[in-house]
Amino acid sequence: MSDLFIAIIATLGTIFVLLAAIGLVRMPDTYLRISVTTKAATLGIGLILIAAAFYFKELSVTSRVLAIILFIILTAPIAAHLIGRASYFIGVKLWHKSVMDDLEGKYKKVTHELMSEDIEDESTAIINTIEETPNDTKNK
Amino acid sequence: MISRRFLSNILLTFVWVALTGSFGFLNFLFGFVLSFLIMWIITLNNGDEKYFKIIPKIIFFFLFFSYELIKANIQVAFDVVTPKFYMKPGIVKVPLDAKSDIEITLLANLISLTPGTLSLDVSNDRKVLYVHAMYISDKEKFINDIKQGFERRLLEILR
Amino acid sequence: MEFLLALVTGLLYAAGLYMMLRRSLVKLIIGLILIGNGANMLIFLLGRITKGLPPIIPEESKVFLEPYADPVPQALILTAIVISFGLQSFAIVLIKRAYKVVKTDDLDQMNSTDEYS
Amino acid sequence: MKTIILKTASKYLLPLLLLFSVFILLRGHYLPGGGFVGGLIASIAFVVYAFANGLEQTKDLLRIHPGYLMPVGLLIAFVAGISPMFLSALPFMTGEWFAEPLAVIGMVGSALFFDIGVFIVVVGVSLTIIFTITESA
Amino acid sequence: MLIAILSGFLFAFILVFAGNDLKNKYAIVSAIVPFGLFVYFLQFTNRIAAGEVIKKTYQWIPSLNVNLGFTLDGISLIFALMITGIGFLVFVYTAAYLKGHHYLDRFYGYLAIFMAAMLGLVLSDNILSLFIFWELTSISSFFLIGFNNKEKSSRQSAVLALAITGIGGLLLLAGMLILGNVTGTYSIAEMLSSQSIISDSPHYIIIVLLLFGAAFTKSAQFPFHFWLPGAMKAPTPVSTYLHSATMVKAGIYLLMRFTPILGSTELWNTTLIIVGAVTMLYAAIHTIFRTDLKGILAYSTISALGILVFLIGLGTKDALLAACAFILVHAFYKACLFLVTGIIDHETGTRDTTVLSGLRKVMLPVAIAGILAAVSNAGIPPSFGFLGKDLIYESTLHMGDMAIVLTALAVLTNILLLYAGFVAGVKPFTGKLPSQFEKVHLPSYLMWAPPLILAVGGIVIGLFPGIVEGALIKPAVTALGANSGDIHLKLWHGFNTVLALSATTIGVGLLVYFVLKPSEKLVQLAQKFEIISPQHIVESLAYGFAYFSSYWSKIVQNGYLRNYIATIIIFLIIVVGYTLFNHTTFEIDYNSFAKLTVYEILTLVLMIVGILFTVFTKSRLAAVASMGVVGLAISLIFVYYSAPDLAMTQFSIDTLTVILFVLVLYKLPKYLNISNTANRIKDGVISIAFGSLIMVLALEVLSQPQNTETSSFYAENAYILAKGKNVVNVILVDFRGIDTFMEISVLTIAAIGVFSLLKLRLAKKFRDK
Amino acid sequence: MINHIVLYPILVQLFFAIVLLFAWNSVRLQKSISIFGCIVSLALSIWLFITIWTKGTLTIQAGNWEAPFGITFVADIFAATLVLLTAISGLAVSIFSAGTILRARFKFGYLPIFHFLLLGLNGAFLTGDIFNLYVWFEIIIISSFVLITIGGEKKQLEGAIKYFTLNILASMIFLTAIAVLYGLTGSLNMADLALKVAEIENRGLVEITALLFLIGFGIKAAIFPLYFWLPASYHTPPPAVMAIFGGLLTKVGVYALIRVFTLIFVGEDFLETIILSIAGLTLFSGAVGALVQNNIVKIFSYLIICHIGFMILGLGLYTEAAIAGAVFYLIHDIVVKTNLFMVSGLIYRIKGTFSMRDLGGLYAHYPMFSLLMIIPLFSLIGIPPLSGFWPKLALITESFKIGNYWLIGAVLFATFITLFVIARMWSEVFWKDGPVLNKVPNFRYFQLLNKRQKLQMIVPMVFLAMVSLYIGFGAEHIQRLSSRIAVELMNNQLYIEAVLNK
Amino acid sequence: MSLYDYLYFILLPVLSVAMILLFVRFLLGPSIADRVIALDLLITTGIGIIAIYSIITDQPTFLDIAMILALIAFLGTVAFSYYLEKRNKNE
Ligand code: NA
Ligand code: NA
Repeated sequence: MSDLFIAIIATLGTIFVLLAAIGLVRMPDTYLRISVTTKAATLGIGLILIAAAFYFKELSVTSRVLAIILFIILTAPIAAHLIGRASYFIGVKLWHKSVMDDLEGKYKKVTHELMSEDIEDESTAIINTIEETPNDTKNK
Repeated sequence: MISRRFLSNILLTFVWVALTGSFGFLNFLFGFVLSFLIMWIITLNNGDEKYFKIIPKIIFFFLFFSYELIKANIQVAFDVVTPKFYMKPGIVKVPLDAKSDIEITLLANLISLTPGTLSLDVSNDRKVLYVHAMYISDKEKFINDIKQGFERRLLEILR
Repeated sequence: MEFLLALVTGLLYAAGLYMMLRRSLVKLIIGLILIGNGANMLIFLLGRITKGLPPIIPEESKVFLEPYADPVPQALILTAIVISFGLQSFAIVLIKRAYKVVKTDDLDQMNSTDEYS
Repeated sequence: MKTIILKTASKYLLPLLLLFSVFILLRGHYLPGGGFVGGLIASIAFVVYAFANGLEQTKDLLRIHPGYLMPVGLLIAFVAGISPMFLSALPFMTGEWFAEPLAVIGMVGSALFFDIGVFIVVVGVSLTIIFTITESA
Repeated sequence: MLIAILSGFLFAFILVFAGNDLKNKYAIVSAIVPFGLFVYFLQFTNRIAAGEVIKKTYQWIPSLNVNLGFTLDGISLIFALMITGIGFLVFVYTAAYLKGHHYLDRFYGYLAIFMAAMLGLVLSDNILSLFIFWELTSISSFFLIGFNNKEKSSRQSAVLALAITGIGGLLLLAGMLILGNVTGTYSIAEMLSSQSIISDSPHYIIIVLLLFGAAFTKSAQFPFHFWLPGAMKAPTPVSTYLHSATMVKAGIYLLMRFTPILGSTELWNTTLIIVGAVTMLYAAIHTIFRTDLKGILAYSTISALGILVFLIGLGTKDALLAACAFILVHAFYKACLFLVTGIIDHETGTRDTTVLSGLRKVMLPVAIAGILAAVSNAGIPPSFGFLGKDLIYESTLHMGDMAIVLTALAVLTNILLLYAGFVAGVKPFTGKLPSQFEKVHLPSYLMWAPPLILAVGGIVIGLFPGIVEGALIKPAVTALGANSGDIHLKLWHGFNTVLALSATTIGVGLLVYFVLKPSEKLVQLAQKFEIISPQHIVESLAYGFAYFSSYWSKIVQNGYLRNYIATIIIFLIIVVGYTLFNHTTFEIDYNSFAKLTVYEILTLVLMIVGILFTVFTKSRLAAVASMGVVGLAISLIFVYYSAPDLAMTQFSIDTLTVILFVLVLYKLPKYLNISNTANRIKDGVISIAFGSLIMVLALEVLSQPQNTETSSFYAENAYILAKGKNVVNVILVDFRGIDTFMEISVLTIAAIGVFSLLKLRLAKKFRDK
Repeated sequence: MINHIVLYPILVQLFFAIVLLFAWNSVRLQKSISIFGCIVSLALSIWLFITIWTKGTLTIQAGNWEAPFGITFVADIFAATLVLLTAISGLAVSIFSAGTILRARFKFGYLPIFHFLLLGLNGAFLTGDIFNLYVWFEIIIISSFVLITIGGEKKQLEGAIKYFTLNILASMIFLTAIAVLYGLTGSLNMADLALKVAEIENRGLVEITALLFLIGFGIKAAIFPLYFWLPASYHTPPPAVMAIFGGLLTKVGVYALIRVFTLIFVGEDFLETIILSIAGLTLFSGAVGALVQNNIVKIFSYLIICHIGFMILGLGLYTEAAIAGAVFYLIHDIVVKTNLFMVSGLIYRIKGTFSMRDLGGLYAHYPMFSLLMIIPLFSLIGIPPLSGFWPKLALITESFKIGNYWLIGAVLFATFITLFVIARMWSEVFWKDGPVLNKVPNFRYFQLLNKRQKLQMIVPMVFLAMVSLYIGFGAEHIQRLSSRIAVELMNNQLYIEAVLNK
Repeated sequence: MSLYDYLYFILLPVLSVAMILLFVRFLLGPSIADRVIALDLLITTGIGIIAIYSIITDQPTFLDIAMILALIAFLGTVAFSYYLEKRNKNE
């Protein structure tokens, strides 16, 4: 019974990880890849770790597992946020089927200050339009 | 100030006890001293004061969040495994009611953790959060969902 | 499995050397790192590999009850890795500084000290 | 980096990671870990903090230049190493042990102090290297 | 005796500190040293004449068989007296010649060292100590030749002389060591009894050739003679002392000394006769083509040295006798001529024979000395020279089939030498005194007395040969291993072939002197043949070698790091590969290996592709990130194979390295892809060979039995003795704690290095150029 | 517990290195501590040496773990001698540094690193564990990297990159060799290895391991064709650093070669041939390199290589006398090369250049210094009876005994070129008048130094000159020492017994 | 099929395949950001593999490695972002 439970959780976790992997390969632009994968993987790994905690049934293991999960949940979105905004700075374009880009022209070029409204002088702002060519892999 | 530090200290001590998995008095004491030292070293000067109130709310919120997480995950998973993409992605500007650092941070993180959405950045004046989302059929509805869902619940806990 | 590990070890050495033979400073350091990893793998492999039995004495006993992996190569590699880290970090800074001063990444242009004078 | 999110998070990560690093340090003798990895984690804590809040603030937090941790750690390790020579005329690096195990840590002896020395040196080294590079970058 | 020999060194040492006083006031005092030594050696004459051989041994380095073993026998005594006697005169002469010279103290120091070394050389019984003193004479000669070191030619001559005599010295060293090994002793006296061992040894030829190399270079034999004319750049006292009377005769001494041990073989005799003959004639002819007095004297000295070698080569008792006598004869007249030349140079400022004449009017004592020396040199009776020349002809005439040829050579040489002697000793003093020399005056008696003493001595000994016969010549001949019982030196032998030859020599010689005048034309004529001269050839060879050296060095040390790496690895591949394929058998037992599993293979695929991507990607950042992937894969392998600590550390370190890289990278330029395809293929081949070698080696080692004695000790005692359960950690902090201690020291040093490398900027003004 | 003293030379350097780190901010204090530390170290080394000389080999098991399980430190007479020489050179360079190194360099850890380097040297000489030797080598390498780059000037950096790369490559090969050795024997203790390697049946693999060690150590020892890093880098750091590099660094490689090939890999004919060929080519190539240089420190650099050939030759000949010769040469070379680079440092301070073309007039203006300098210069050539001469006797004799005239030729050739090069140097640097050089503004000419600084330059040179004179004139003592070392080395059983008590 | 077999023969290979997929994205890029994400996910997947492996070998010890991986992966991403931002600023 316990084994079955562990197997199920572990399987679920593995599926999410696999989904994240597939998502990372398939998604058409960087932001989507970040978006899709961060959580799927987090969830998947969390489940697998929980499976391990159930398997060992030891307080020290469980607490460690919780610590890891906590840490991942805490850091994964931050990591996604960091790399997402960094992508924007370096000019990674959005997928051509994207419907809007509210961020356009709101970063100051040099200081990377982010405004809540448009910057008047366009020459000082990072302009990062949606990709024109429908080529999925050539973002840059 | 002192009580705040003390609370942080106790909290850390519990983390220690959980980590080591031994609930003996000595371990607790050791954990306390250790946490105290760490607190002393880094002098956290903006720790929050309501740890004990927060903890149960966190747990409640955690359950809600888990539900959201799984639901959204399935939606995205479907899009990932099926050949055609159904999504309408884009970056949306979401005005913020959250004010303090911790509020904004938690909100942004929770949005990111939910599949399909990703907090890209907070404006320097902390008025807006820029979110990248996969399914923007209606921009206003999207913003509203966030504000009424995550933000409201979160602020309820934090304030 | 040992065969494949030997193959990978050889590959690390080969790749490392190849990188070192390029003319670029950055590649040179990458090459050194790769060879370093190769040497560590070699120690690991030649110390004989054991699967799934880390050399940690179980909580309840005082000696090993079942076979265990040889701890010595592990300790050696640990020391070697850390030492390499020290050297690598220094090397990385060295190339940074060298580039700043010599203004090129091309090693072929750094031979003033070999010139005859 | 000017991001509120990372800044806020780093303030909470710092004590957690430091705690974890000490945990890894102390249990090294029984389970994987030890001074080296522990020291690395501690320095990662500070480095993340530094990325988020800038070097100056991190240095203020540390109060002393991380470089000074190196001789301190080396000295602790050195004293741990020579203590058997003075205490019981045994060779350098011989383990000296307290008779009874301590709670949490287990048996306490010169090896532990040595490992603490390693821990401190590693923190000092990693921080010195990373801070120096970041500063001059 | 040790103190006697070393007194020169002591004196030199004192000069280092007390030199100033000496050079300012008491220069002449220094002559006490050689004079005292002269007297000291003089007192042994009776005992030596009585057939005694005086020995004295001082232990020095017994474990290397080096001792200061001194033997005073006939040959040594001749040389010792010459060294100290002429030394005394030269010291006196110098006091005036270099009066007030800024570096007079140094000069005396060098001279004293030289004298001591030379004494040590001729007195050593131990062949290694002989070599040591031999080298010291070369070194002191170097300093003396280069005494006027502001002149480029002086410096060049000094280096050249040192180079040539240095080569000789090294040959001597090798020869002596081989000789010592063959005979089992380093004592010359002991070798005398093992003559047959040596001549039967397969190493005889090499020993003799090495010895010849030493002797010929030192004694300026053709074709190694050319350093000696150059050495005339030295102040005249040096030319007199070293390059005529003593040092150059060290080679002669060596040949003489080893005549009883190595001599009397065809190789020995023939070689010496040929070399001696060529040298004496070649150098004698050269004197015609010189106008510089010292040049003429230099070549006539070379010629005289040739005669000595020639005589030793003849090897008969007569010849050895002639050699012993001629050494003395030559010492007297040549030293005198040099000193006279020195005076002329000193007073008139020139040594050009074409302008010098009539100086008798202003410096009569000097003229007397010069003319008397020329007379002795010419072999005109009743000079000592006459006696010497007689003995030479006597010995050549008794050479059987070859007598005529050898005698003819000797006569021809002597004719030319007579010419040279007259040009040097007579011409400057005869004829009309040119106006520019009218104000020239006689120098201090300290300068003219020494040559005069020598000149007069040459005549006196000619008249009374008994003075030297019993005391010096006979014991010397005895020491050379010949029977000296019936030797009797006398001036008049009656009318015989020898007398006729002497008369011919003198007659033709004088004729040549009056007919042939030294001139610039002749000098220029000689220069046309410069291209085939040994000096030119040696210099060309030296230049050639220098060119080769620079070519070789540029090939080896070409400045390209990649070539250095490639060379080292190719060397490794060759030697290790050769051994691997020739000395080991391949027996790889695949069954003993762990089973393959899917996830492990996939991890390895990750790793392999990661490595390849790192290598071939065009983006630096991608390469760096790819290293992170490789690091992850390695960590996973460590996890699979029971190394949790390793996995942790490997991964942390790899990521940290990647981070450091990343932090540094953006200051660096883009990747270069400059190497061409050919290079890439070449490097690829080397790399694959290297990798394959490591792989095969690894598999080969894996097939060997494993020894687990050590590791099981750790595992069994980690907890019981070292109180830890994580054995790896226990090894790190306890069993092998020092490794870890040094590991953190490495980290500390690296951190300081990083810190100083990035923070330390030397202010521009402090930069070294 | 007399055997504690085996570790004293290591511990004292470690201690002073740490103390110096604490004194980071005070240059003056650092200088005093360093010199004091070197004196203490010298005293302890003398004590160790005398003890070993009278009592024989001492060992100590670090951590009190019985050999071969812990790390053993072994002070046989060979190791004790080298430790003593390290202390001598170390003291000299420490004082010399105090007078010559720029204040800016002191402020960035020059002295602590210097003591770490000495620590590494002592450790390498004393350790009886092959992996521990690797660790000491790394200490040496990293400290030398830092010393070579400290100040970070262009030529320093260019040289450092080559130095760095090739030395790390050497370490990697060394590590590879250790991996193979461990795979074959499961042991790291050198005495234990000696026993276990002898039992291995597959001699081919033993030879390969030996070759890997040969190459790994050979790069560090700067033998042909592995020496490239040396001429590329040795002339780039400040003279005090050159002095310690030139005196001791390559010698560690030689030490390791001698140690490993007399203790662990004994009697492989194939290796002998290779080592002898390498020795001959090293002598040749180093000499030829020195011949074409015009910069005095570059000349010295090539002469280092050339003279390494003598030591390798002694090892290759592999007889007691030849090893004694190699050891004698090693002893001589450490003192003389250290001194030579200090000499070049002094010349540099006086004239502001290393180029022979621009130098000149030293003998006229600094006669006493010239006499002081001539001692190491002539010792280097091996003008008898100075120190470099004596070991060549054994080398030539032993080459003769195996009938290899090529080797004799190589020895003579190398000696001759050294003679020639030094004679030319003397002529150019000391005799020649030399061009009038423009004064470099702000350059700290010797004449401008204060008396203390001048003394700090001169005293160590006098000290080392005295030592090398002693080696030359007291050759009997050194020869007896070398012979004893050779006897111990050739009889590896002694070492094994001392370590393993069996 | 026991839990051991299931984990060993099914889940571990599947996770490994996931890693390979992630690595494909790593190789494809095209932007640095993509590689950084791929690397981050590779490490995360590595954590999963280690967790499964710790169950298979019954060695909870391995979970500690997972912890370290998580920590350091985060640091890596932070550093890469820092780099990208800095590089962009400097252009
Ligand atoms: Na370690
Ligand atoms: Na312990």
